[in-house]
Amino acid sequence: MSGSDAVSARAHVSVEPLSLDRVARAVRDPRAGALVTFCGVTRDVELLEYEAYVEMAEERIAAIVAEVAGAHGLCAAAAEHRVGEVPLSEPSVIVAASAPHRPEAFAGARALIDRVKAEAPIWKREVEHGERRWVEGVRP
Amino acid sequence: MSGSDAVSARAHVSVEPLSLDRVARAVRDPRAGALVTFCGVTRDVELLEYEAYVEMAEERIAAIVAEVAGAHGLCAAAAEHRVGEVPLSEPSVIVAASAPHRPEAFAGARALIDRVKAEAPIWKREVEHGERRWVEGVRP
Amino acid sequence: MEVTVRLFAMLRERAGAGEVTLELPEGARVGDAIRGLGEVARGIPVVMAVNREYAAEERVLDAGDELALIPPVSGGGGHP
Amino acid sequence: MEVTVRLFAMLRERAGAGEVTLELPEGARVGDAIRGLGEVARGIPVVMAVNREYAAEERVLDAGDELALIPPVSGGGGHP
Repeated sequence: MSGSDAVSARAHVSVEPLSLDRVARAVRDPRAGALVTFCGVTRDVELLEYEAYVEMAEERIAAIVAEVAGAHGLCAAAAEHRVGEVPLSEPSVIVAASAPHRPEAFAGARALIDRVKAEAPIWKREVEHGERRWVEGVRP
Repeated sequence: MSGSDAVSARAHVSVEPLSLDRVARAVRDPRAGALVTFCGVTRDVELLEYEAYVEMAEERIAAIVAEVAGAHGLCAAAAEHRVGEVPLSEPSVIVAASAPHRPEAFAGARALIDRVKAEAPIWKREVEHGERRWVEGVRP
Repeated sequence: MEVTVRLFAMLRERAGAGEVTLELPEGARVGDAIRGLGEVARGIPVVMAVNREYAAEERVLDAGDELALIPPVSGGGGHP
Repeated sequence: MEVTVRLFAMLRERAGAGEVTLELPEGARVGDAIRGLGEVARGIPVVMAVNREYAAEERVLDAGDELALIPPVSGGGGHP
């Protein structure tokens, strides 16, 4: 049905609140029968405070999105990360993968979030009762 | 943080268009750091037309949601299925699973959609150029 | 006893009705009802639901049961 | 040559600044820059980014490079 084999890939890092519907719309594709999203959400603490090397994070996430889309045969992929304060139960990261069928969409979304967490130059600290503590990370 | 160990479970079958944000809100939980959704979307044809044994489908999906939530240690789970006409690129089914961490959320969402597809008494036909054709299914 | 069986999808189309009525002996089982619907279900691997749950062929039927004949299911979006 | 290295998170806090300037000989490599920042990075397994890409310690630096010292990353939401 589609006139093109192009893969739509979108990556974004900003202080704006994230919208699941918006990220899902970014991976709409007439060839896609399956769409998987992952949200990473602040849990158990009042808020998480994110800092990023924004220019590099956007470039790295864009590269991850393009590589994962190609490797998993996705129709489209997208990832957005919020920075600044993210209160309890709000998402700090959303990824989305659309594909013809379930297995690729699930595997693609999992690869997207695993690689964004492992590679994007982003850091968080937990804030509770006014105390700030950097969360232990992984060497990229 | 949560005052209860209860698992929120929601199942719904209706002709209303589905909303990803609404299903995601249904699985919000202060213990959840990970939220995975799956949308099954009409692809490659003008529209799919769904018929359901609605009363049984809602009961079966509710049972699946509760069983999967327990088996995978989810904080909350939900599933909604649309019936009637579902045009190209619109979702006919959405499931959502929230959990403390990524692996359970991914495994839970995958189990939800696999079981809903295999067990819910719902049928679809493809409609293209005015022709209707029942889609081959699986014996529940 | 008389039981009513709901039909869906291609079974409903084939029967030209959303339900059919069957006359069965007391103590009849799910398998008896399915055989009684032989023409409607011909060539389709059906399962019977009793009171909104999938039931084994050995299950004994009751006059008040809610019965439905379930052809292969295909919910869930996308292509097969 | 003089290079400027951007700092983030606990490194930024420890240095009390978002960037530091280093004097390095011509032909210096990423590893030389990391060693030159020894106090700031002490005890933290850092990686250097050169022009917004993670770089090996052997990479030769250029005066115009955009440099950043990257401590372990923890993006992605939830708890560790």
